[in-house]
This record gives sequence, C-alpha cells and structure tokens, in this order.
Amino acid sequence: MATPYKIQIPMYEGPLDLLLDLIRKQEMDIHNIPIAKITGQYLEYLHKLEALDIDVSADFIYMAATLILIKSKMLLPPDPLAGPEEQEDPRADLVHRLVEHEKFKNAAQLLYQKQQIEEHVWSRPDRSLYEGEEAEGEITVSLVDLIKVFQEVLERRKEVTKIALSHDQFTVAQMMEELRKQLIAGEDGVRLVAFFEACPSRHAMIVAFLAVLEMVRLQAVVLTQEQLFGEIVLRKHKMFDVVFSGGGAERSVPDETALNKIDEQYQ
Amino acid sequence: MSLTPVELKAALEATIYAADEPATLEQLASALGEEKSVVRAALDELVASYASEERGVEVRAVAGGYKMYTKPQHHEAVRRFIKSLRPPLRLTMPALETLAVIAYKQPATGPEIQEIRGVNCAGVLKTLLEKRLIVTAGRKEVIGRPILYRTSKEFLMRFGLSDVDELPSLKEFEALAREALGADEGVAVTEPAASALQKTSPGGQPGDAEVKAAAAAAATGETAGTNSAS
Amino acid sequence: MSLTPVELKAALEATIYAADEPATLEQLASALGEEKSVVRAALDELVASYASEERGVEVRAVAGGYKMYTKPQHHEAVRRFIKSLRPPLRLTMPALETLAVIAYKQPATGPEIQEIRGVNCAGVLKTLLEKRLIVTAGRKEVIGRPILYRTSKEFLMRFGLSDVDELPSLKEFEALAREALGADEGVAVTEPAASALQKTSPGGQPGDAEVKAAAAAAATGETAGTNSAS
Repeated sequence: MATPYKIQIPMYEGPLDLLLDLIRKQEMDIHNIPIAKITGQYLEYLHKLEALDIDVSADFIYMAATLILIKSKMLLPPDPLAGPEEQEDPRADLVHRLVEHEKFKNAAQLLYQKQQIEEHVWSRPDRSLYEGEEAEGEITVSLVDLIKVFQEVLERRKEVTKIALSHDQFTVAQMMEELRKQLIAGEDGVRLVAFFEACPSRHAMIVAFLAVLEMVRLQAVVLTQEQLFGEIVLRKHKMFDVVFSGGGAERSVPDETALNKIDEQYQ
Repeated sequence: MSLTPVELKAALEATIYAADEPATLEQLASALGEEKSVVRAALDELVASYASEERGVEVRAVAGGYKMYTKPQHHEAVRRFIKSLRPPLRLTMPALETLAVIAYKQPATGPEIQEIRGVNCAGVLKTLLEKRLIVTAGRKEVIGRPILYRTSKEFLMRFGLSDVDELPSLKEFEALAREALGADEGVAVTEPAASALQKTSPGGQPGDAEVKAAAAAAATGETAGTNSAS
Repeated sequence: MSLTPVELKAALEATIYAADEPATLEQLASALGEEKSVVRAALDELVASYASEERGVEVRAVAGGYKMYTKPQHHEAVRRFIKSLRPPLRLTMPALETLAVIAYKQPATGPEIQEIRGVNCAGVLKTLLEKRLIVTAGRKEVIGRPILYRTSKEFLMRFGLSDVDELPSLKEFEALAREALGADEGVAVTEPAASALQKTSPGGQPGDAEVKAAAAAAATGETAGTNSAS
C-alpha cells in the first residue's frame, strides 16, 4: 500500500556523502561552509530517516555530534591571546575530510568508466599451445582461498562434533576425546559454555563437566578467563600431548561404575 | 549499417580474433549486415594481409569458417616463452585444504591434520612436499613420533607473504565476512536505489515497503546510489 | 639466436597473441634471446602497426606487460560470436570508491580507508579480496598490526591500466571538480555521472557511441567531473 504522504528521500552511504551532496546541491563554498545551516539540514535528514523507521547508523550520529560541536565552537568569541595565524577554523578538519572524500569519489568515477571500456573488449589467448599444462581438478589459488578453505574445514569439523555429541550415552573418556579433537581443530581453544551448550542432555553435560575437571587435573588443559565474568576458554596445557598419546586418557579416567554412581546422584 | 571497406576489415579482424569457434562467411555477413560478396572480398584481403612474412599470426579457413592461429614457424618461440613463465599456483581442493590446515596450525603432524580434515592426508602431503610448499620440521615427541610439517619459503613467496604471521587470522577474516553479510557489496546495484525511487513517476508513489527496503539497504551501505538527491 | 627485425616482430606478435597473461618486456626478451632495447623497439613498432584505423585488434600495454585485445568500437559485432561471455565485473559505488582509495593510498589498512570514506569498509574489502582486485600486503607496524591492502594485477587488467602510476594524480581530481562546479552554475545536480552511466547497462549494453565517448573521456582523464553531468 502507498503511504498517505509522498516520501522521496535520497540515500547516502555515509555522512560524508550526505554532507557533500548538501554542499554541492546548494553550491556552497566547500572551504567556507555555513555550518549552522548545514547542521540544520543534516539533522533534518536524520529526522526524516527516523520518521521512516530507518535505523540511522552510528557513523551518521557521530557526524551529527561533530557538526554540533563545530557549530558551538564557531559561536565562541576568538581567543584574544592567540595571534591571527593561531586562530584555527573549527571547520578545518571537516573541510579537509570532505575535500579528500570528494577526490576519491571522482577517482571512483574514472575507474568506473575505465572498467566499462574493459567490459567491451576481449582477449583470446591461444590455448592450444598450453594443452596438457593443467591437471584435472586443479584450481588457481590465492591467499584468500587459503583462509576461506581453512574456515570451511573448521566449519565441517564443527558439524561432525554436533553429530558425535548427539549420542545418548557418554563416558568421560569419550568426552575427553571429543574435547581433544576440538582443541586440535579450533583456532584459539574451546569456549567452555559453548561446549556445554552443545551437549544434547543433562547427562551429557555432567559427563562433559567431569571430563573438563579430569583434563585440568591431568594438566592437559588450562582454563583461562581474560576478564572478570568474561568467557572461560579451555586451552591446551603442557601435558596435553602426553595425556593424549597412546591411550593415556583411557588409563586415568574414572571407570564406568564410578561414573554411574555420579549419574545416579544427580537423578 | 554499411561500413567502409576499412571498417569492415577491422570488424572482421576483431570478430575472427575473439570468436569462440571458426566464424563462417554467412555468420559474419549477417552479423555485420553486409552482402556476402562484400564480406568475402574483405576476408580475402584480411587473409592475404596476415599471410605476409612479417606477421606471426595468420587467419585460416578451417571447418567451414575462419580462425586465427599462430604461424607454425613461431611455435617454438611461443613454447619457450610459456615455459619460461612461472605458472600460477594450482592445487586440488584436498591439497589446498591440507595446506590451509598446515599454514594455520603449524607445525602439525599428519595425524593432527587428518584429525582436523577428517580424511587421510598422506597422498596430499606428498604432493605438497613435492611442490615444495611444505617442509618437514622434525618429529613430535609423542608416541609414534610423527613427522611435523610446516609451510616453506616457497609457500610464503607464492602467497606474497614475508612471514607466516602476515596470514590474516580467522578472526580478521570473520570480521570482514560479518560486515559483508547483509551489506551485499559484491552485487552491483546497477541502478542506485535512490534514483530508482526518484524514477517513480510524480503521480505514482512508491509503496511504503519499497521505500523502507531501499532505505534500509542504503543505511547498511548496500546501495550504489550516492548523490542522487532530488 | 639473433632474429632479423621482421622475424622478431613476427615472433613477438605470435607470442603476445598466444600468451595468457600480459607478457612483460623482460619475459619476451629472455624467451627470444634478444636484447631488451631491441625487443622494446620491435614492440613499439608492433603496437603502432596495430593502432591504425584498419585494424580491429590492438596490442596494449596493460598490467606491466603487453596483451592483445579487440578494439572497443567493435564490441557489438564481436559480442555475437562469443558464447561464453565472462560475467561482468559488477561493482557498487562504495566498492569502486574503496578501490580508488586503495589504488591511490596503497598499501593502506582498513582503518585508514575507513577514515577517508567515513564508513566501515570491512564488507567491501572482503568483496574486493574475493574478486581478486586487491591483495593483502603484510601488516602495518602500529597498534593492532592491521592488514595492509594493495591493488592486484587483476585490478590493472580489469581497469585497463598498465600501472597504477598511470592514474591521474589526486590533485587533478580536485581541480576538475572545481571546474565542473564553476561550469555548472545554476544547474542543480540531480544525478551524478556515475548513476547516469550505470543506467545504460542494467542488463542491456551501452550503445556504441556511449562506449566510444567513455573511452575518449577516460583516455584524456577528463572524466572526473562528476557533477558536470545532467
């Protein structure tokens, strides 16, 4: 449905674009901006956005504050002790930013045109002389591919973890094994809360807790908390490799009956 | 259309050069809107001008059409040139994955890499060693003493890094990705949202939803429309 | 080996025709076993011979090397013979502006780019990285060690530049903007040049005349006057 009143409001990528447009449309001198007028128009625009229920980004709000500050500075009488050279125009910084910004906007236009031309020309290298060079299934790779692929591998790992954790019954040893896998795969440790939350049942969560305690006791992991009430992260510790080499974990975990007793206590 | 003979010859040259497949006389004539006889004469001229000694390329009639080829006497020079180039780094997906894991987890053992990737990596490790992208870095002092791998100098060179700590961290990359999400900068708005709005005729009004959508898009930086105020 | 001047020119033509990537003077000289000065002279001659009106193809200096392209004025005829059209590089204005900042300020960090543009650029940076128009260039040794970015070879090729130095200086853009403003007195700018241009190809292609005009404008660097449109 159409709105009861006509809304035609231009959109700007950022506050500098909005300001430049206001200045250029009204043919103001960019080096001598009527700051009170511009501030008024700028705020009016933000109010229009709000009236339309559009989120105004922080960049726009920060600029509004800057404009108001400049405006109030302009109202102050000049410092009588300062020489004429020292009297800095409160607008200077803003003007500089606007001029710079406009230059790059113009440069972007040039790039746009250059790119348009390139879209209309073709180059056809003679592939026949390259035959046999490319092996099947290979792709040309760059640094971006490297990190994207690594991210995908870790995502896939998380999926596997989810499936593994959806079993009904766990032993502490199994849970320790799971933690070990996540510690090897993760970038910077395992987030404790997230690990507990991934557990499908209360039982699993208890087992997970016991597994963490056991690993701390064995000095395979260390719990870190960067700030008060901050997130607790599980990291590899000095005995990590020793504990997890060749069944070390199996030997030192509580046996099944002990575990069952603990479980019973909680039920 | 009617082109001058010079224009016609130039257009034919451009077309034959760029065409995916040999271009036939009929196709060329109809594309250029010229008589077949005129086009044929221009083609003959084009072929003749490429036949001269001082040209390294030629236009040949093949499979019912015309196509450009390097002249055989220059194949040797061209091959030598291609060989002299450093080919771009090409890897299979498994190799790239393994390399990525090593780059970010180094030094890492075979079993560790396998653990993260979920598949056996032995063959891929061999490939990466052969391509000199990774090197061995001693053994890990755990049971079985598996070999440790890390990335090589060649790896740094190939990826334009001066040190492994220049690799963007996952956190940094995810920060970029988060910003990109929602603000779909990659998809060009060939028509800026703002001017699209303006184009709605003075009588008609854009629907509320439309305005909001465009506005929201603009607010998140999605629009290409910059200065088009009315 | 020593080739005659005629042979050398022919060999250069064949090599540049066949090469995947722009062939640099150094690569050509070493593959052909000739002095760089001799090769350069032959290249100049080759470029000149292709520049003439009657040629539909040209040899251009791009991304630090030489490469063969169709001339833009033949795009309509050529397009019909290309089945596998490469996807157009669609960039939004924010992406182009970010690219411009990087091109002129490189190497530049995310925060530096953000400072100039006044908005967060992370999403745009990711897009530009994925489109391979920019690459990372180490880290800046300041607090936080932010990643540095610079434009890539792909950027030069996609924008038809032989080097970033080829771009007009930023100062020129300032002067042009002022001129444009002066010339434009009394006319409200309702639509910047970019969106006017962008409107020409929302799927369709800009007409021949437009491409030529853009080509001429870009060649003389006169384009920057955004505000002079409409």
